[in-house]
Amino acid sequence: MTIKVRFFAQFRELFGTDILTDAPPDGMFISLIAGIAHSNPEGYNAIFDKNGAFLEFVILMKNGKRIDNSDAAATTVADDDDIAVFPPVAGG
Amino acid sequence: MTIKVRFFAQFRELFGTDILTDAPPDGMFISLIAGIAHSNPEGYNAIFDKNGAFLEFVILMKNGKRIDNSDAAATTVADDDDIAVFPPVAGG
Amino acid sequence: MIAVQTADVDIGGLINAAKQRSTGAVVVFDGIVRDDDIVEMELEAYEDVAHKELEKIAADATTQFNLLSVDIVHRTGRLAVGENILIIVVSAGHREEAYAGSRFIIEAIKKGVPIWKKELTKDGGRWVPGEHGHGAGKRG
Amino acid sequence: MIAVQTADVDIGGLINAAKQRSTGAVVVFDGIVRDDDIVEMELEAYEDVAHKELEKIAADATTQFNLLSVDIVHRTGRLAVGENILIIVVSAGHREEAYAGSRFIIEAIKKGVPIWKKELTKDGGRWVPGEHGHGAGKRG
Repeated sequence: MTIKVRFFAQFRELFGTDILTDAPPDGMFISLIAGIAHSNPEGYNAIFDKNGAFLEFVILMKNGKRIDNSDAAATTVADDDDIAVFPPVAGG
Repeated sequence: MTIKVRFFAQFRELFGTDILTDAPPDGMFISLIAGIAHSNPEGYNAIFDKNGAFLEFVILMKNGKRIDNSDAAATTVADDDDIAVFPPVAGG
Repeated sequence: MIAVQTADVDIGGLINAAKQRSTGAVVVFDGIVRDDDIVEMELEAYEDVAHKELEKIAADATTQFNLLSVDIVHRTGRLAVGENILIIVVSAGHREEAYAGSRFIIEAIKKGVPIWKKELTKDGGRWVPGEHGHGAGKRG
Repeated sequence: MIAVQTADVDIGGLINAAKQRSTGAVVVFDGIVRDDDIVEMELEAYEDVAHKELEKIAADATTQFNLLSVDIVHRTGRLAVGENILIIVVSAGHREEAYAGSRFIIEAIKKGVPIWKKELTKDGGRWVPGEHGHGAGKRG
């Protein structure tokens, strides 16, 4: 349980945040998030498209660095990673 | 002595300001200013060109309203007029 | 001063602190909670990352526009109508740089700093959609 | 507040007073005496006309950029390095209007308001040339 997953804004309201979890069996970033999102169908559809890929506008970070959505399917996670998933930013 | 002539900035340093005077014999704006400016050759050349016309950048006002330099030769002055002559503005 | 914080800040104090002998212009942007039929606004930030992004934006603006100083204070938490959300104070030798730098910073913040706003209304709340949102915002 | 005056002004106070319920953005421009090897700066105004021109510029900007409020304070007299020369505070619903209105006002002041600046140096002084000057400025 050493991976921390943070959701923000609408996504936080759907899933909670600061979720401590283990790496999924396949070690993939997308599997980690899909595993959490499956608990909430409305939430799942806010993040994933019908093919199970991340929706274009969803922003993904690993250890404070942005992951391009096109790279997400090939991104792995490991112990102590700090993951964040959030909608388009709206500060200012 | 009911016409007031104000000079500002460099022109104030050359001629003084708040000069009370009478209308010139021909009643013309340009004659009024030339009459004052003749007292100071350096000052005269700061305001008038070789043909005795106002230099292009000199700004002229009568009673708080701008006189276009091309109209200056045809502009008259009368008792109680408030005249101002100044270089390009540089506030802000 | 670069900060993501709940507290407000003294803008006059920031302006005074921004002045150096070569400063000819200070431009301040103050973003304020506007009454769009709301009760309050709630701001949420991914704080570490937001702070780092603000530092980066300040550094980029400083280089690109020759700024002499940059302060950015972005507030979080619940803010009432009329309260300051975001204060940007930039100083430069000349006004062109100060205006351009200020504008660069606010646009960069809107695009890339992980902060979100929820408008709290009598009927609930709505998340302010992000600039690149395709329907992610405006949720009840 | 539109003023041509020797006294300084409390910028924080102007910002607070500018806020209305529909205000989403305040932009402040603060023009400051810069140390271009000068001792002080002396400002001179054709006061009545300058005040009227500032009023007109504020009204034009308000109409053109949908501003909610405009304050302009232009100082005169002797000012030391670091002192405020000109303070412009505009408020609007949105940032685009606030920035554009602020910029419009400063450019209009530079072009059309009868105020002059003399930089006082160790060796005397030099008048700052106006934007349309053809050699009228830079006199010793």
